[in-house]
Amino acid sequence: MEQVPLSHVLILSSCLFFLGIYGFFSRRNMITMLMSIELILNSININFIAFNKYLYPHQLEGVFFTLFIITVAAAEVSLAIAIIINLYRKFNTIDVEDTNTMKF
Amino acid sequence: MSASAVMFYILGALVLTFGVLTVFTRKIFRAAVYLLLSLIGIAAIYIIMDMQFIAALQIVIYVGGIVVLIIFSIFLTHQAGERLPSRLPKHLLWSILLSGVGLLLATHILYHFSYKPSIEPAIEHSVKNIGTQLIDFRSYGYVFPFEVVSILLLAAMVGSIIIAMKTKKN
Amino acid sequence: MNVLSILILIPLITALVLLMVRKELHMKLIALFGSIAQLGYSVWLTNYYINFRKAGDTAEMLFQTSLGWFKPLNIYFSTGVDGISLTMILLTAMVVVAGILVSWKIQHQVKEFFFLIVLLSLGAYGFFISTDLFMMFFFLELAVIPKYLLIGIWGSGKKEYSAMKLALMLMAGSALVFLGIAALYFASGIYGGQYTWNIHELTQINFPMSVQVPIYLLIFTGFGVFTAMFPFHTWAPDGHSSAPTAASMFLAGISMKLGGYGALRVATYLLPNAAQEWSWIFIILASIAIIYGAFATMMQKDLKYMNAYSSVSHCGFVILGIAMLTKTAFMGAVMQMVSHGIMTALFFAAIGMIYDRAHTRQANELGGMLKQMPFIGTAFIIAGLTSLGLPGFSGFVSEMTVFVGSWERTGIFYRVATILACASIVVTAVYILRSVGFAIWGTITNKEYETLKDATWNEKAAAVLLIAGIVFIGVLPFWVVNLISNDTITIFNKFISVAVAN
Amino acid sequence: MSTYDIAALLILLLPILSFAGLSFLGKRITPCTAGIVGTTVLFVAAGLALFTAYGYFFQFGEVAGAYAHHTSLEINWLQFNENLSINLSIILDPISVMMLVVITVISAMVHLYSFKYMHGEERFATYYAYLALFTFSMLGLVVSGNLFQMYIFWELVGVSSFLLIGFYFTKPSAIAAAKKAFIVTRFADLGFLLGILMLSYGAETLDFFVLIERLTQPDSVYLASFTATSFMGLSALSWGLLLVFTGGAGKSAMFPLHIWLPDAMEGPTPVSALIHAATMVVAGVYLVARLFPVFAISAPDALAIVGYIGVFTALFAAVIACTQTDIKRVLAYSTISQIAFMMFALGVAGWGEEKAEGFTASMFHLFTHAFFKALLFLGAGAVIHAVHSNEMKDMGGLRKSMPITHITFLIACLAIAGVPLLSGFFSKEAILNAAYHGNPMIFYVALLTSGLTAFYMFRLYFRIFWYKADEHGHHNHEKGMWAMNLPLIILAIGAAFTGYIPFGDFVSADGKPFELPFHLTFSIAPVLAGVIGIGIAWMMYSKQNSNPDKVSASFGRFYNWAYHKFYIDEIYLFVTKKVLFNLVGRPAAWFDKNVVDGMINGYASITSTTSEAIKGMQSGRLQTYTLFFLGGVLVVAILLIVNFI
Repeated sequence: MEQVPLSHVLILSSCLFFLGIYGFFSRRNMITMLMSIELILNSININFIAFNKYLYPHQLEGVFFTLFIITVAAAEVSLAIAIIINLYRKFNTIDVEDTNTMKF
Repeated sequence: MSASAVMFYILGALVLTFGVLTVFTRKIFRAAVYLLLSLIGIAAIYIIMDMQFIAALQIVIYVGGIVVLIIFSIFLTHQAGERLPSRLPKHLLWSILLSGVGLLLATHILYHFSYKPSIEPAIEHSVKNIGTQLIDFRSYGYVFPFEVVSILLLAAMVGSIIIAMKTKKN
Repeated sequence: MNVLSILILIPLITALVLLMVRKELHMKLIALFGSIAQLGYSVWLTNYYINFRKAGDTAEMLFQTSLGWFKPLNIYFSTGVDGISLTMILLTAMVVVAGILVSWKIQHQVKEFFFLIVLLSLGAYGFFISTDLFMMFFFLELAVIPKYLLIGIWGSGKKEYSAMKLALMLMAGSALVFLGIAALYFASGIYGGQYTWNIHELTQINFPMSVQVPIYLLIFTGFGVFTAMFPFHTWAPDGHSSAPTAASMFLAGISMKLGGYGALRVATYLLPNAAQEWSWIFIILASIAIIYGAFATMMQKDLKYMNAYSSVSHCGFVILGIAMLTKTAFMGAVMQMVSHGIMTALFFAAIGMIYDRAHTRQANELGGMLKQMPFIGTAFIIAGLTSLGLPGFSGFVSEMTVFVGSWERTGIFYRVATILACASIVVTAVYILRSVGFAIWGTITNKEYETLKDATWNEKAAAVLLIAGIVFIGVLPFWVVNLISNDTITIFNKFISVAVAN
Repeated sequence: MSTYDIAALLILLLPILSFAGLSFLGKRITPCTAGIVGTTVLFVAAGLALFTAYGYFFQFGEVAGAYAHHTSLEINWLQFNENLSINLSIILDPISVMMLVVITVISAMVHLYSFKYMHGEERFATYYAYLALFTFSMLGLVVSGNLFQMYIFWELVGVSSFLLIGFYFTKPSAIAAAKKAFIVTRFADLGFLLGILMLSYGAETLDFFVLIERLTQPDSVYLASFTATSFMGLSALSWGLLLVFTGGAGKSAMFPLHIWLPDAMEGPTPVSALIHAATMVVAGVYLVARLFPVFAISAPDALAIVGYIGVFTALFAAVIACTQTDIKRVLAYSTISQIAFMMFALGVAGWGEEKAEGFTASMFHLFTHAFFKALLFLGAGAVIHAVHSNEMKDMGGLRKSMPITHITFLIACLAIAGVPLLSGFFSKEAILNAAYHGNPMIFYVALLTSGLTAFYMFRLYFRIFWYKADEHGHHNHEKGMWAMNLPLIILAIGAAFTGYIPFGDFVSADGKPFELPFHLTFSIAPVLAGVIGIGIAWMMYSKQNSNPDKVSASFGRFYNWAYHKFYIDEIYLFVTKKVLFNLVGRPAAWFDKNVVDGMINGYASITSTTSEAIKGMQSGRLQTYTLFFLGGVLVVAILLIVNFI
């Protein structure tokens, strides 16, 4: 593992990050957008772990941040899903294009 | 090149492949499954990096919790086999442009940045160490964020129940 | 306790008490008594002031105080009055009493209505007694916002449009004023060594020409918007026509005077060099406003529009007097402000009374009002005659003073402007007599009008108060002149010293 | 203050108090009381005026062989600057004292006459209040010692005239006439005001006597600087005086500002007698007379213009008077013509004993004219009261049923025609004499005009009292009309005998007594002209016949022009209605609504269009927002990198 340079790990994560970004923009379905967000969060987690491992091995901060991000992600997804279900009841769709009442 | 390095590259390729599939597939259920696989790949990378505890969390929470939740919500809101509608070309163009530019930018920086690792002796990322520091209330202890996050989880749970609850129509 | 603070305290207390009572009659009575108390206090204060002057107090302003308001920016609540501000205060007090009296029949949201009116008057009083530019601006703004609500809520016709137009234009005017005074504040730090908003300190500083000119143009134009100076006058016709009677009276009677007072006290007094060089712009604008406003008035059918345009024309005299920069013209401008304030308030009151009864303001639909409502008809005619400058009423003395003062400026340009201004007295006569002929004289055109009743006690009281003011100034002008002439000379002396310095 | 000063003050105070009382208490007291109060006050004032006149002319007025001006009262009313102030003052000098007498006496007569004439009028008290206001204003005008004070009362006179013409305010024609009178005179007053501004600026005073002194002394610096600048061949002083004269021409109905006077006859007849015949309309003459020394010494060119305008107006109005059929209009044009006589009498005068004869003649004619013209109007009023019409065709043969009116009217006609031994003869002789010596051309026109005067007056007389049998029966219209007849008789006495007053002893340009020249041989021509005029009128109108139509037909188009008053009214209407309203007023209103207001609304619509255009960005679409967000972040990041790395 030590032969893998840090930058490669980071590039992996940033590829994942921008995949998430692309997915977030290109999808109209809220659930798939949520999945894109999960990808983004995971890419961040990889970063934290990688930094912890490569640059600051004497600490555990990266681990903790990952831990908290995962926790928050769990909370976020549960709320997001609740909202999506509620929207589905109201609009009978979960397409973001159709749920645009918050404008002007 | 050691075996773990090879493993890393293989896993990285897998994670990316599944990520791409997640983002590009037109069937939502498949997208969820590809996401699942991608997340498992990430867990494997954690293991390679000697972060067994995180890998375990990844499996338990992401794979076992979040993705399952997503799949449930797909069941609740979709007919099976439904194809997702495609994007408007204008939007696609913008998203490709932005993420492409972002990626290039990030890659550029990452390549040209000189990283300075600390020289202090490493400590083991064992569950024991993690657990000790997590509930430690002295300096560098994480007991306070830990409690806050637990409250946050509780609040999220209650909140999502209330939001998702059927309201009585007048 | 400073004598001037009471001028602010009375309306403030009135407003607060108003908020506490629940019965409509009590609200009206409180507003009325508060305003009458204020009128009484203003009269007393004037007397007190005159006694001080007689005793030989030659300070530029009396009863000066200064309270720190926001010291990091050198903003002080500093007050002081001279004859000019006192006449303005008397005018305000008078118009407020009359305005409250004519609004006696107001139907809905009584509390809010009277609260806003009292708040508006508070702004006006504060403006006139402040000697700190920032506080002046503060009170100026305080007097603008209530108008928006008064027109928007209690108005008639296309009230939202008018309220918005009025508020936005006045806001734009005050934005210009603020730019100007803020620039003056920073310039005072550079050229005077001490950052200050205070008028008395600013007037000691010799600003270079390059600083004075832009500030002068900004401030004068900003206040000009308030005075309905051409071409920034269009808020006036629309605003007046949509406003409830009391608001119209305040708008034309008080609000326009805020502008005139500011243009004299701030723009002209503090920036004499620029005024000397650049006042010709405002002379041109004022001459246009006078003549063109008069001709535009001639074409109006709606009585309120008519009076609003005539206000544009009459306020042109104020601007003209200020811009002519002679001592007599300054005096004329101040007198014209007072005179026009009372006269136009009376005019709007009379028009409002007619409108309340006949439900129309179109001159050609009315007719025979004198026969049906002698009192209101007479009040209308008196207001009209004052407007066209009949001797014995206040309009004459003030206009003549402006004319004589303007004629003191030699040079063909000034002469032409003065002749144009004089010519407006003919056009004024035309439109006033037309409206009197159509609406007040003649036979009753509509059967419904035969049941109309004459003025009630409150309306009579309001009209009599205003007519008394008009006649008082018209018959005893030397009283006003004695009160203000020293102060106009103080302002004028700045120009002499400027001329000497050059 | 001496007794006379107090009397002079009282003359002014009484009417204004009467006005105040009647207008405030008018509704509480009966009309009868109001009338009695108003009339009594005026009679007292007339008595005081006579008393003052006696005092002035025989007790204290004469100083060193000349009548000097005497200041009874002076109040500093409005101080404009160091030099200019309006001092309200009461000045007694020959002409002002004379005017005091004329105004109060005529006004008292009219008050008394109105008591019957206006009987039963709903706004009786108001009428008397207005009359009192007018009397006060007119008195204030004549006693002014200050140009601006004169302007003040000038305006007050105008407005009380306006109120009285419009007294029948439900009648559209009365409203129109009142407006017209006010606006036309207002236009003239603009000239007056500008004239005042010019004169006061040049002489640095508003006081009449100081002003006259400063502008007539040959070595005066004021005069030198004033005459230094000139415009179109006239000096600044002449222009100033001509502007002042414009004001006078407006009030005195000189061509072309005469148009309001005939229409002003819409007012009650006694009002016409007081205001539009005897007093207010001579204010212009009085104004020129006030400034006469300045005119005569320093601006003879301006005075000559006054003379030409005067004589033209005299002829012009006389021609029109010959054709009118409304009796009040005939009298109105006659008034214009007679005032023009006074005006050109001033115009032909010069400075110095003999040359200033025109001044005395003019004042003399003013004095006598007041009596006989008021008498004519009141007589006409009595006729109108009896037949309820203004038109000649409804009259005729009234001499039996209205004997007193008939006799007094005849006396007045003879007086105005210049028949010897009556008052008009003396004053008109004096004017013609002055004209003959001053400007012969004016004299010949004036001679022709006086012939015309005799003709149209007797046309009127015969048409009313002879011509045909009385259609209204033979009962006496004058029964129980003492309130109307008494003033007629008093005025008839005045019209007959005021000519015998040795006027030159009292009134002259420089205050020194002087004998009006009188040559028997000179009188032949004017008297002959008058007799010819009367004779023609007798031939045409003493009996009902077709002569008048034949004569008018023979004049053809000229008659038509004169009948339509030479279309001056139409020209004015064209200028005001068509030109001013359509070409100035309407465009101004349009400009305001569309351009100025459009500018403001334009700003508003630019703002709202812009926000309309960019509000699409607030689309409610989550992805768009994040797209912008991320784009922004990237841009910032790139900027940072470019700049700092």
